Amino acid sequence: MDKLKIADREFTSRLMVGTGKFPSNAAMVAAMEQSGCEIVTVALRRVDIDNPEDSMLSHIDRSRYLLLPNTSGARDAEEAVRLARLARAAGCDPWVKLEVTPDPYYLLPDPIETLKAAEILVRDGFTVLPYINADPILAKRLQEIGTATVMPLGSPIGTNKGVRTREQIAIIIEQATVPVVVDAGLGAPSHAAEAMEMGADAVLVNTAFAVARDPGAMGAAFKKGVEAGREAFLAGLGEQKDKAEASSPLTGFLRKEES
Amino acid sequence: MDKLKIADREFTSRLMVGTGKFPSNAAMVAAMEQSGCEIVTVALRRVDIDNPEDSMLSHIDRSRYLLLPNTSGARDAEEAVRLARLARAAGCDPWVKLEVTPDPYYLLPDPIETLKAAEILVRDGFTVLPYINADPILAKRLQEIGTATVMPLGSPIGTNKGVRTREQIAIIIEQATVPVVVDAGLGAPSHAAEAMEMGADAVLVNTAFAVARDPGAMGAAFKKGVEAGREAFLAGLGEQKDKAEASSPLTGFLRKEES
Amino acid sequence: MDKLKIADREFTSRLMVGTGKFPSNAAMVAAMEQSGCEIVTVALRRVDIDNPEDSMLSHIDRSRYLLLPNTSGARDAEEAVRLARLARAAGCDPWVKLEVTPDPYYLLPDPIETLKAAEILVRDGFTVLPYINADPILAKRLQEIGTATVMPLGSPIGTNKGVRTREQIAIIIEQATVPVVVDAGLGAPSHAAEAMEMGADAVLVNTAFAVARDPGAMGAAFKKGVEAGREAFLAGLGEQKDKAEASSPLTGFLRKEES
Amino acid sequence: MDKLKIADREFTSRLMVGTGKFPSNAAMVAAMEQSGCEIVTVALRRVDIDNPEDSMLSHIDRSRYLLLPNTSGARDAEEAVRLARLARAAGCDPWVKLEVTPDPYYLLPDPIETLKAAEILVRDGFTVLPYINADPILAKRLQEIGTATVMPLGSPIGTNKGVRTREQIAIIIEQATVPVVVDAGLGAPSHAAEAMEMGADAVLVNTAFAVARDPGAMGAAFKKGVEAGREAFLAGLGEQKDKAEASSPLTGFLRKEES
Amino acid sequence: MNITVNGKVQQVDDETSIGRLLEKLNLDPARVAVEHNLAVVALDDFEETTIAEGDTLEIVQFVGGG
Amino acid sequence: MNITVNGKVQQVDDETSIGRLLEKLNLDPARVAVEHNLAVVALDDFEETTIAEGDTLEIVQFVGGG
Amino acid sequence: MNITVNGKVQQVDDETSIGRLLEKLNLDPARVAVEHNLAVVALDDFEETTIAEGDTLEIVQFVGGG
Amino acid sequence: MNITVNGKVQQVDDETSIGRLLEKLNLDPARVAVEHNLAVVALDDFEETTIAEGDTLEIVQFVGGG
Repeated sequence: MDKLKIADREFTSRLMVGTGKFPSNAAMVAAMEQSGCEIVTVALRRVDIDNPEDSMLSHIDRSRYLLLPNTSGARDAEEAVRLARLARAAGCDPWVKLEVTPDPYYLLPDPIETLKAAEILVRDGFTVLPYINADPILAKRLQEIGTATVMPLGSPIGTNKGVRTREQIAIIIEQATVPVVVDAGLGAPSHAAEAMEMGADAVLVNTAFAVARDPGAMGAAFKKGVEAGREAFLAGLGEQKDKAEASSPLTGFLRKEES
Repeated sequence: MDKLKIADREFTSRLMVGTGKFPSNAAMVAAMEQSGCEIVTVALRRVDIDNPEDSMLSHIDRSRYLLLPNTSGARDAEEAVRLARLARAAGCDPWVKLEVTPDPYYLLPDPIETLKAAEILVRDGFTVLPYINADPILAKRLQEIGTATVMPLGSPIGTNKGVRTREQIAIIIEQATVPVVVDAGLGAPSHAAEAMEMGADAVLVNTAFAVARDPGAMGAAFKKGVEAGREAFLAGLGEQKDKAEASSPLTGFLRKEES
Repeated sequence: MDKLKIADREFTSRLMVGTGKFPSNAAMVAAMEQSGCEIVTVALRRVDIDNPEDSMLSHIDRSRYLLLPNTSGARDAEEAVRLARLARAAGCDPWVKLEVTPDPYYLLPDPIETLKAAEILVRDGFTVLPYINADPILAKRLQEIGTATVMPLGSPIGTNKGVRTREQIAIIIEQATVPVVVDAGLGAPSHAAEAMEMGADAVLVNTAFAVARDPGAMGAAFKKGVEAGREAFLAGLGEQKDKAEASSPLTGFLRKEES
Repeated sequence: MDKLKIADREFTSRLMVGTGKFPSNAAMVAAMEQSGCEIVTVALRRVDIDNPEDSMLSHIDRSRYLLLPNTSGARDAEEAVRLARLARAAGCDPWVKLEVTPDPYYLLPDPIETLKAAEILVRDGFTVLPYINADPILAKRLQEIGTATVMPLGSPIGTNKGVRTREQIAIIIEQATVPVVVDAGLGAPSHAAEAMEMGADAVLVNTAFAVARDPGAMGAAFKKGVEAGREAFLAGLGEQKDKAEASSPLTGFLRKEES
Repeated sequence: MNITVNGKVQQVDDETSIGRLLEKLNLDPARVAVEHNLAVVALDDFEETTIAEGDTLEIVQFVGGG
Repeated sequence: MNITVNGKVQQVDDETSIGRLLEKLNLDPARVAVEHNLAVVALDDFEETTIAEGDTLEIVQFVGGG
Repeated sequence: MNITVNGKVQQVDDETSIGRLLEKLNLDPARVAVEHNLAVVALDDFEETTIAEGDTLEIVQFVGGG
Repeated sequence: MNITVNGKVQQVDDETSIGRLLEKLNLDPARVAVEHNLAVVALDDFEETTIAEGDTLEIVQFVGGG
């Protein structure tokens, strides 16, 4: 059966769900459930000592979902490493979605700091899933130092623009020895399907669910989109042609056959 | 429940399947079955008197699929009308996918002859589904004279290029009073999903199945792609943004909160 | 020398300028002059009897520019024909940019009425330049009945979206026996250059000039864009490749030559 | 007057020309001359001791063109630095187009090694123009350590695919404090114009000239394309609209005025 | 008598011509085109074209257009 | 007598009908449609539709099509 | 004594531990992670980890993130 | 003695300099750049830079490149 294998774990779902920006915990849970996901990302933030809120973890069934802490907020390798270790100390498996985004406007990842942090965390025994720009050389270097996946972005976080980095993602997939997870910018099931048809191993989606009128239904829609793309990839898509090809026989009707 | 209504009939599936160019009848049937389609298109051709082949109809369960004869091969309105009437005489319901394609290279439809034939066939009691270029004004005129749908092309037949007529299709959908079925050029589930996300009511696919390594599996993949796009349309997709939006809270980690 | 020939007249410039929506007559004249155009389009409207404005014609040097009246505002063939004849009576050469746009929202042309009006005007001795949707079959029929050009749209008027109808325009150019003038939607010199690189014979631009911060300078920019595209078309553009190709020799530096 | 300023030098032309892969030195010189360029890139290679060819430098008028040596062939920072120093020793100004491309298939740049080499070369007094993937964070770090420009790629070298990295290039331009030179993949004047319209400061082109049927004429075409894009950027382009906007007044002809 | 000009009813003297009408309306004949009961009238015929009770006239001019 | 079937001239006995012709051609009437001198013939009328010298017949069947 | 918790100076009793501090702050130890002078502290060590004058603590918890 | 030039071992006379080597190889000093045991040698130093047994030289020149 067609499984996604990351490090030593197998997954049936190829859709990972981010838990940020949902209007409510109920909406978040609905998206998670209907998406069929097995991996959900979470972030770490300072407790507000003066008025602590209750933890969103209480809403996530950890027997069902693998919690994948991210290092969002980290602006350099050192902060990212501290966040990853805190998450582990808080009882998570030693898995981390590595994000180093110095720029608060477009939240694009820093290739240098990401590689540096990845080297430390891999040595430290973490299963590292690094979020990167669609940079084939960086992806190669990361897999060479032992990251469990590479997670190139389709387009900047939250833009819903889909796979605007098609050329580069195609090269990353061609050269990959670890699963390629397209992250960020996938705003519609067609975007997720497109990534999977290109041969991506999985996708991560958050904003598209959080801003949907019906997050649960959107989760179900993406589940089908991801499966559609994966199945089409396996079933062998045809190539694009420049000339039209009749889908009905061209032998003339009511006139002599044509050569 | 979300049904597709064409003329007086309701359908659960929004994916129509063309039966041309399959490597074998078995492959054709596999694609039909796994796609979950309820409407399949067929063409009419002269019998080769000297060595007649057995009819492909014997492979299609007509209790399960509505046979939609097309008028492919017709180069003007008169030929199209004759073909439609022959199909009806051959025992089909009076439904017809109207195609008038004078040019054998790109098989693009003739707007003038298509409108002319549609007028005759509507008067003649046919349920007419006209295949057209992505021309919003033509689509409007066709629905005004009583066609049951409009079927604008995504890209030229058999090219697998997807929805290259996005701008025009969006206008057609906005102005439509009958179902809009995107036909031709949809080469991957992501293309079908994209059309449905735009608000199309259904799609018709043939070449993508016929040229797939595994036509049956490709049928299943498109089924999910079409449903994904439809469900996302109903669930309310977010808009594309130019600036990135964090999917994790932007309050700094290990530093003062940011405004 | 590379000339554009329409009907029996030769032109050096391949850029036609529309005169609508300019903030001032001075801005309009600046755009005309700096664009190097030889053909400018104008429209006809009812005189406001109660407070007639002076005619914009007084600002156009007719020894320098060929006035090409359009039939904008016409919603069917009959209105278009009346407008063309009025323009001729008003002292214009018998040339007309034929526009039939029943829909006031997207101003898209009606293929049926456009063909009908073209037949009448051609018989009536007009040099007819019909504005059409990017429909290769309609383009073919128009040139067959004797129009002097075809003018397919790049994208809906005033959207500045560029050549969104690439697939269809390419087919129109391939099949054309008369000059193909891409009209509408060209919002930047790169759009005009793209159309010319595809082999279009000319382009018509209006909105991009009228809304520019500096219409005159934008006229000059489009002049260069159109010439750049035309010259590149004649100089023989290379094809797109999927694999990269070194522009420096790949023989290794400081290491053995590579095969 | 609108000048391009790199480090302490001013240039009138915003088009740089690569000298690789030309069918002949005559073709190379024709492209250089007709493009109006002031900067040409060259590479360094081992002399073939057994049969040395005469140097291509003899064909380049160094009083007219600034020779910009690249470090092509370098697979890491150390090789790039050695090449830059050899070029300087060979009598070039201390300017270098920094390229570090470990992968010989797609020739994509290595962000880590490029930054490392840039730091060394800047300290060493070089004016450094680094060729990079379209990575806004890397571009920022390079300009912070003192490179004279950033040179993000439009699409992989030699593919002629144009600006396929639009989203990222736009962010790089927005954040840039040094000139942004779009390099690689620009296969047509419309591609160069598009980059300039986005606000790029210059472009570098090689393959498009070398593979053109007429390299000299293609040089002239790109000259106009680059100027067209730059002038349009300065003249203030209009925005893309989703609804059409009449370029002729919408007051009805031969019917009551419309609201 | 009453005629319709550009969609509006106008009072004009009997025995008038298109030429005289344009004059009365301060319109330069060289700058407009006229349709008289759906038939285009050539510039040279403005003078001798007389207008009758109930006639319909369209008077148009050039404006900017794309 | 001579008739034209699908564009080719055929020798057939006089006094024949569409039904008999199909039989002779080994074509299942339920699987084809027939145009007789440009007029479509209903399945039920195959038997009584007689063919005359010089008639033109089109016999078509369904094939795969998109 | 004074310590810094999440960037703010706090007054706490001498002789306190991370465990007792969390208690005082009404924070469920199972729901947070703690960094003590830049070193991560394991949940099991909360009790015996004593805090000294001038120590810096970071107390974080999970929130939604993509 | 033996030295390595551009990756190939070469027999040269003892007591030679880069300048003399280039001469022997018919290479115009103004058209090449030379790396001597990984150190770049300036054009002016070609003459006095003597080559010893086992030295490694890289001699490069400009070619077309993008």
